[in-house]
Amino acid sequence: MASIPTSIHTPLILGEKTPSVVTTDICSALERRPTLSWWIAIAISSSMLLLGLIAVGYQIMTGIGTWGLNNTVGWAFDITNFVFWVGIGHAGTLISAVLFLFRQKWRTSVNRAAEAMTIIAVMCAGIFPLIHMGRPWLAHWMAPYPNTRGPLWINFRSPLVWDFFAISTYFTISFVFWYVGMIPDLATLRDRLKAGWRKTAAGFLSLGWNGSFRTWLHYETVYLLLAGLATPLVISVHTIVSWDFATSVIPGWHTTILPPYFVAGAIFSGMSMVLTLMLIARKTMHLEDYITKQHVGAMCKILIATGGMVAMAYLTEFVTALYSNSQYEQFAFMNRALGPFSWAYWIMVSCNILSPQILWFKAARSNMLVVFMVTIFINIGMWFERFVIIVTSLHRDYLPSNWTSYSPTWIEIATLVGSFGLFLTLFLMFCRFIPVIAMAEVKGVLSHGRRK
Amino acid sequence: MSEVSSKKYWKSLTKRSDGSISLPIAGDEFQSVPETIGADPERASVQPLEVRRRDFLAAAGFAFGSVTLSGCSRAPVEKAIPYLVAPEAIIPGRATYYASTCRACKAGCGLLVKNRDGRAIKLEGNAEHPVSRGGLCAVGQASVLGLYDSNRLQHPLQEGKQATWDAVDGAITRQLDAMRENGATLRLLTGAISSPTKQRVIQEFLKGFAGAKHVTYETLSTAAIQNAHEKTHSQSVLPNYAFEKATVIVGFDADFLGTWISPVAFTAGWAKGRRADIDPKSFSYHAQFESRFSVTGGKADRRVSVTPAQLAQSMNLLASALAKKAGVPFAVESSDTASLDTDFIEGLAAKLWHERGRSLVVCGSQDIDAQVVCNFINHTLENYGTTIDITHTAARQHANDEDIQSLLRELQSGSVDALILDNVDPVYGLPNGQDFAAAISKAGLVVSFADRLTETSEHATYICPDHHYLESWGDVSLGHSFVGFQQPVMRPLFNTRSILESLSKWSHSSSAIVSKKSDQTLVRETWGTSVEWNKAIHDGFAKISEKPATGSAFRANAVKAIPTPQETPGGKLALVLYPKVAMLDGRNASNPWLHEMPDPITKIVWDNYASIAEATATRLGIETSDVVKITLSESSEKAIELPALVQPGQHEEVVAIALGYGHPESARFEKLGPEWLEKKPTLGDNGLVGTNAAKLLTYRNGSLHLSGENVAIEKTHRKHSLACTQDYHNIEIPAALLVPGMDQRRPMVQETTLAAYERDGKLPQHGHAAHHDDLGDLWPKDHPYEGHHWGMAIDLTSCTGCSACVVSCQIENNVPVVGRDEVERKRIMHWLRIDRYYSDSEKEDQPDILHQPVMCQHCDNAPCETVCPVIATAHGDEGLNMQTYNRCVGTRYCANNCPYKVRRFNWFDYAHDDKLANMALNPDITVRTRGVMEKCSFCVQRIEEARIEAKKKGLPIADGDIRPACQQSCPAGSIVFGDMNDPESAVSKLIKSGRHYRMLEEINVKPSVGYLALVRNREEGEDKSHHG
Amino acid sequence: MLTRDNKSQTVMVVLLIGAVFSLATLVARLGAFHIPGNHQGYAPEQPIAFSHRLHAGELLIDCKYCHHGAETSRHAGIPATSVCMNCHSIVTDTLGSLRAEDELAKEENRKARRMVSKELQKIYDALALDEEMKQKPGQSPEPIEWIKVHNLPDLVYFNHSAHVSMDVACERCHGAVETMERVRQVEDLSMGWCVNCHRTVNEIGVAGTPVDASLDCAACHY
Amino acid sequence: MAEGSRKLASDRRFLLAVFTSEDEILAATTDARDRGLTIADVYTPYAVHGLDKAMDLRPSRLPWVCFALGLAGASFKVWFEFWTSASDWPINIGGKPWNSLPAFFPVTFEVMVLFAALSTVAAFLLGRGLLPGRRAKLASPGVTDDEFALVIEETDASFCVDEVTARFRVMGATYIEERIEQESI
Repeated sequence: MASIPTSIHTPLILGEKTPSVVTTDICSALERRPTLSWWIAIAISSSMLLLGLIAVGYQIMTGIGTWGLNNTVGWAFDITNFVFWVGIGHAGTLISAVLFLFRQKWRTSVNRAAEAMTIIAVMCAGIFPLIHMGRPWLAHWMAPYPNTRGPLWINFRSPLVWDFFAISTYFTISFVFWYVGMIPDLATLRDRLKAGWRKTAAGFLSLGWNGSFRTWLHYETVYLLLAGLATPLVISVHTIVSWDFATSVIPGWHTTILPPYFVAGAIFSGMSMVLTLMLIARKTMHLEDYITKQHVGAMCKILIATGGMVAMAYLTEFVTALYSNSQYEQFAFMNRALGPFSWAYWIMVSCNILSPQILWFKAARSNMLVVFMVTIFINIGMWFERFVIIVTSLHRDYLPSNWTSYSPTWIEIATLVGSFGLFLTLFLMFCRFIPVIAMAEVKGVLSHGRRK
Repeated sequence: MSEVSSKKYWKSLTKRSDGSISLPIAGDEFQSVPETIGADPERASVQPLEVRRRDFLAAAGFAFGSVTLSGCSRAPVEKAIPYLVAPEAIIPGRATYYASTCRACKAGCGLLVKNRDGRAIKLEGNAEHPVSRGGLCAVGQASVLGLYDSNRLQHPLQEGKQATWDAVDGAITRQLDAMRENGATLRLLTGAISSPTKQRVIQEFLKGFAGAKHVTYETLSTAAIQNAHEKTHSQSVLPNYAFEKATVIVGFDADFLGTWISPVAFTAGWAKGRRADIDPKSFSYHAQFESRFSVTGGKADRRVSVTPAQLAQSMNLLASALAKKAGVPFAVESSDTASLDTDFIEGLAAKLWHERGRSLVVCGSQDIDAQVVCNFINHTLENYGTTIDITHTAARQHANDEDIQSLLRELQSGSVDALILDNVDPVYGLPNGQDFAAAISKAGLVVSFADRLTETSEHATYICPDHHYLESWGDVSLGHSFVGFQQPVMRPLFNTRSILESLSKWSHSSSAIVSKKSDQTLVRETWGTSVEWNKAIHDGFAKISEKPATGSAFRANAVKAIPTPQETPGGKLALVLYPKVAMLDGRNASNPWLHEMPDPITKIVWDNYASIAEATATRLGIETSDVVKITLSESSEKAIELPALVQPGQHEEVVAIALGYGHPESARFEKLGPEWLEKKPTLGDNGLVGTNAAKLLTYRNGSLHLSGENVAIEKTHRKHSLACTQDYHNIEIPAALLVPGMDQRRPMVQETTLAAYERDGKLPQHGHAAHHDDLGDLWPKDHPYEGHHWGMAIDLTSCTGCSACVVSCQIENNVPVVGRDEVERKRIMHWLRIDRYYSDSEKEDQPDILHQPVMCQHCDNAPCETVCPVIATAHGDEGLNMQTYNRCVGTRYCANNCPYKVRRFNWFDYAHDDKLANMALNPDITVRTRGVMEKCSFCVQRIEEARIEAKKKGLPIADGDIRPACQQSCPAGSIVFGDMNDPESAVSKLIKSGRHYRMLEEINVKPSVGYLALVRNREEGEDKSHHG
Repeated sequence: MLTRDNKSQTVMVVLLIGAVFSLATLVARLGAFHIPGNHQGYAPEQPIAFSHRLHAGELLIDCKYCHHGAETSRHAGIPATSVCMNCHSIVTDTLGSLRAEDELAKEENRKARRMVSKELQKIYDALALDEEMKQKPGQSPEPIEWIKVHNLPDLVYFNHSAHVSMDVACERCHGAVETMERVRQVEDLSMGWCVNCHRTVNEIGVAGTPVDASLDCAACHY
Repeated sequence: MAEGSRKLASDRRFLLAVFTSEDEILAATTDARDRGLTIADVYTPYAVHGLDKAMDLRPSRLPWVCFALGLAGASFKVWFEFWTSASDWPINIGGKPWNSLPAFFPVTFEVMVLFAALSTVAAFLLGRGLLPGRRAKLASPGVTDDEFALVIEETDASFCVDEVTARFRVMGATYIEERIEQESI
């Protein structure tokens, strides 16, 4: 049947696709032998991962002292990386859930990959609270379980406990959301593949899915409920992460603006990372028809919006400090902008506030290279944002006698590199073994076979 | 039983179950081993918090689910080894305290030695002691580690080889016999001796030798004072100074609160005379003229920074001003006084004159001329008999530098037949030490009593190692008609022998039949019935009746003005060598606790350095950590290289260098600190800690001078970073980071002037730091603290920053030493730190210094507790912020959230592999493992002990029963701990003082530690410090 | 010769028996399994087979006669060998065998031979005593290395005197030692066990006397 | 297909019609419903909107599961936090009150979401018999790719296979088959 444009908008998927073409397009990428570029990419990323593993192993064997921390600066790269990755992990759920609730159909092209990115990013994030502990082998003490110590429970007043629950819930829900969304596609894969381990695995994981519409009906409800639950969850998780700082007494941390600031920042950084990855995938996996310039443009607009919120937050902090009439508060922000770590502050400002401004121009939005560069800048800037919040607030707090500096050791740098290695390795694996685009959802937004 | 074993003060050695160190145990009837050895030393060596192997095996065994389980689920066996014969008065697990006398320096402070299970583990001040009055300095505190020093000689040495006492005695007495007969030249070289028994035994020993001479030598000699009194009062005495009686105190380069003569006693007296609101009220005026920034200068109401030349001129000026008032002659050569603040000195003279008989002028110079003028000033002010006592002084020999130089000449000429050396190290300490080393071997017989191989003792034919002072009997003349007694608090660890016993044994020819005398017998013989022996040993001191010493009246004709010292030519700097609070003359170079004690002024550890003024540094293009070459003008050989330090308050024309560094003993710290990839060594390029500055001492006018020479300073291109515990020195935040209208000064340390405080009775308002009596809480008060509520008050007025508390805390709480690199990374582990700030004073180049001891503030609304996920830190029912190490998972969130940053994280497993040094560990305290947070506990072990003892007796805990280690050791009594709920407790009374404030009150964390503001005796306008 | 089928069948049977045996052992040991750190039931063999049943149970010797530190110190203490000698310088064997020898000697009209039990001989050896109870020349006494039964981890501070002086009975923690031939750890000595006792006594007191047993962390951990 | 169908002792007869587009399946299903045929199920590669109305299906009751268990999770957690912090072993933490309700909310919220989400998914999977490793019975091999299959159950004797087949052919069915199945397939 001839395709008739379904709306005055340009179609979401280009190239006159039929459902079977979609299936073939997406699945064939998994069925082909990996390309050379994939092998090169995996070699690099797994080397980075290996470096990180060595660094973490050495640190756990020797002690946290192998990091550049000191008595005043108790957190630096570790928690910066944690917050950075958690932030990255926010876009996936946001794209999936929030855009789903808002019936933004363009999400279908990117949601699978974005969710995968979320899960992988949360895994990367989750490693840091674990390895930043002095005695990570006792991490299970964070969980309230019956014990022979009295029983001695845990401190539910501690933001770290909130964090523990938030991150584990977030990971669980994101994973379930991703998996539930993937069941129909796994069934497609199962029915398409020739006998082999992949077919067996797909068969096992597709839970006997047969496309029954009675199931579809409940499935849609579940998906909607999960989206509805995930949306406040996304907001709560980064809010709770921000409370790690906001509930403390340290000037520069103890700020009520942190929750919205962190949530906006998380969406900002997450979107930017999704774009980075999608642009790479688009190019390398030839998905130009599925990830169109319309998709990229929409995400750029989100970047401008959230970037604006972040800028607003930066400004508000200063105004609040000025207004507070607290010398500690005022100093904390003056020190951020003009103190020894001002370089980090200005990197943050220029990457996060200045660089996205170019996206106001349509020409820039449709130039994939420009967009890609902007997203890279934002990724860097958002890492520095967390570094600035954590390190500059800590290194000069109340008593001048405690003022110190901080510089990372190579072990911390290797750990950061290793977390990127883990992220990229898992993402490349995902690209190889799982349909990167939600076929069942894309089929639902095709103009094929639909009159109105 | 041998004669010693029946005495109660003997305790047995702990025999280590692992057998890794074998301590030679002298043939005693019983080898008693306390029951606790399974537990206590293990605490030191076993990482207590790790999953034990048995646990792992049990878990693994279960997981693999098989028969192996039965074999592996049991513990590695822990042994409990009882005594064979239980000694009376020793109960394993209970500490006993013995009174003794500290011999870590010449001062002779009173000690209470805590002994647990046969080993001394902690030294505390003896509150009843007439001289030290309860305090004990850092050096004294740390001297307990000397007992467990693996560098100690463990047996006598004959030509470098292990020998028996019989062999050594035989060989030495044979040779001495021959010398007695032929009247050989025998030289006995010791430090200045203040022990009457030692003096007596030496006299006894030397009696037999016609050509014998006793030579004394000290780097930090007080000879000039004694010689000056010889000149002016015909009495070679070291006076007793009564700082508490003085209303005006003037110090000329005398660091009497830090290193001079008897700092603990002087600090106690000085602090007693400066009470702004504690009864009895009195507040002395203290002016200090000095060439470097000393602890004493930091506490002065007016500190005058002068060159050594100006110091002499100032003294002359003061003396002539006073002479004018008194109408006595004092001729001063016309000298250039343009560079002096003559108005101030005139005013000072007026103040002194007004308070004559109640004032005190002290001088720390090694120059007799200066000391004579000092005596003249005090005489003119009628201070002799009131604040200065020369009638009942300590019988202390003075070390004349002349003697050691002539001994050197004798040695070089080969005319010395026998050289007997006490624990002195002239090769290290003399500027021409290498000549001494070369000449020693020319003596026929060289015997040393050194407890270790030093640069000097390694040349000895025989080394007869002396006991550590905690293992032996002794006495010390304290002055004021008191004598202090020293008793062994544990059995000697090694096959060593008291010097008293050795000398007494050699006092007679080998053929004479005399009974062997123990050191105890020798001390008893000295005192006979003049002291009540049992009481004296119990107390650690005794009052003796002695006739007041009489000299002639003041001999005015001995007085002449100090000759105008040489001017410092342009481009050169005046050199000032000084002893550091911890290291003194280098005697503590093997003590890691003292190396890691931040210098009270510079906060630098593990190094000495050349302190120069900021202007000088700018002029010469030198920055802190640049290695500079200091060359003594007269000879280019006399040069040393060491890092520079830009020191606020330093005189522009002065370079100050600490003695006591670069000691060969410090080479032992090569491996100190945690091993990891980026570790940097604790030692400098020379393989030692710091650089020995003894080369730059000058022998002039009959004595070794520490200051006054001119040196050239030259920048090299090397750098040596100095590990400092405090990066930012100012209490004011950098002006560049100031928001207009923002208070630049942070109100951590509050200070006021005496005038303002006397008028207002309270502190000036510092913007936000207004008194917040109760800010209130948003939530219900669920924690009323109905029983005790422990708190602490620290008086900043009397705190000198001497750091005795820091070391005391470290010893009491098993705080690890981490080494220079870790300190530089700002990871020092001290639970108690002393914050040091500079603030602008009336003169720009003479900043005030402020010291503030900061430990865990035990906040009632503790931010650290709220954030701990696993309840490793929580609040006790009595207001303690408790840290449970074994629950800690090490997130460091608590440390981040501590506004005072008093929490300390175990970044590594800090080495506890020196098994011998581990014997100094406190068995009541866990040795923390890697990855665990720790902090001040208010010495909860002492609180718990007091509680248990009180419960057993059915009595309440009385005020003063619990004294944390810091309070216990504080010479100034600045730290007071107690129950804030008890209105009668000392701490409650201090809290009511108008000077009381709590740090960062405005953030409402409700700290239990409070501070009493620093008061300086100044007029209001005199103090430029900000008041809001 | 087994055929191939037989072989695999045999292997299967052996494996099955093995599996069943393992499972049975596992189940049997499950009851004895403790979580790591719990040594309830530990009863090591001691160098001398000292019987608490005999001394504390039959002879009714007070615990604190030997473990005298319990009243004054944090450690109850293992008695010094000299404490044993208070009695065992005279009592050198079981009362029964001493009496029997006495009677026999009387019957045979001779001096009673010296009877020394094998276990007590170990004490005399440790003290290097000869038959006359005199120190053997040239031999030095060596302490007896007992095996600790109740081991608390080093991270916990326990004070015997604080408990004994509050009249907490020894049995409360150590069980009925007077019935034990060889001492066994009766309680699990876990933190929860300590804490729950502290909670209970705060409500009901010890032997009717109200007490104030702290639940602060720092009461035991520092 | 077994799910949702009545239990019959005898064999059941089904008519399967395969379509290739969303519009066709919607039309065919609506037509079948209008003509009173018993629609056993429809198999589609994606969730075709409007098909629930075409099939006359009731909305899912899973939101109630979600709500109830979310509420249960939250109540349990808030009680648990209160019990551990204020009742079972009250420990003074930073001077905070025993009942620090505001501080208990974040975890309560997380646990609520966790309970709600997991229980909804579990109820869905169990309710629809979706279990790991279960073999799928496909109406037509292409229903997970691009085929839309309508399955009509022949519930009474009056069912005329030929007529229905013809009708579906007209509506675009590419494949039609009658299947006789045992009690369950």
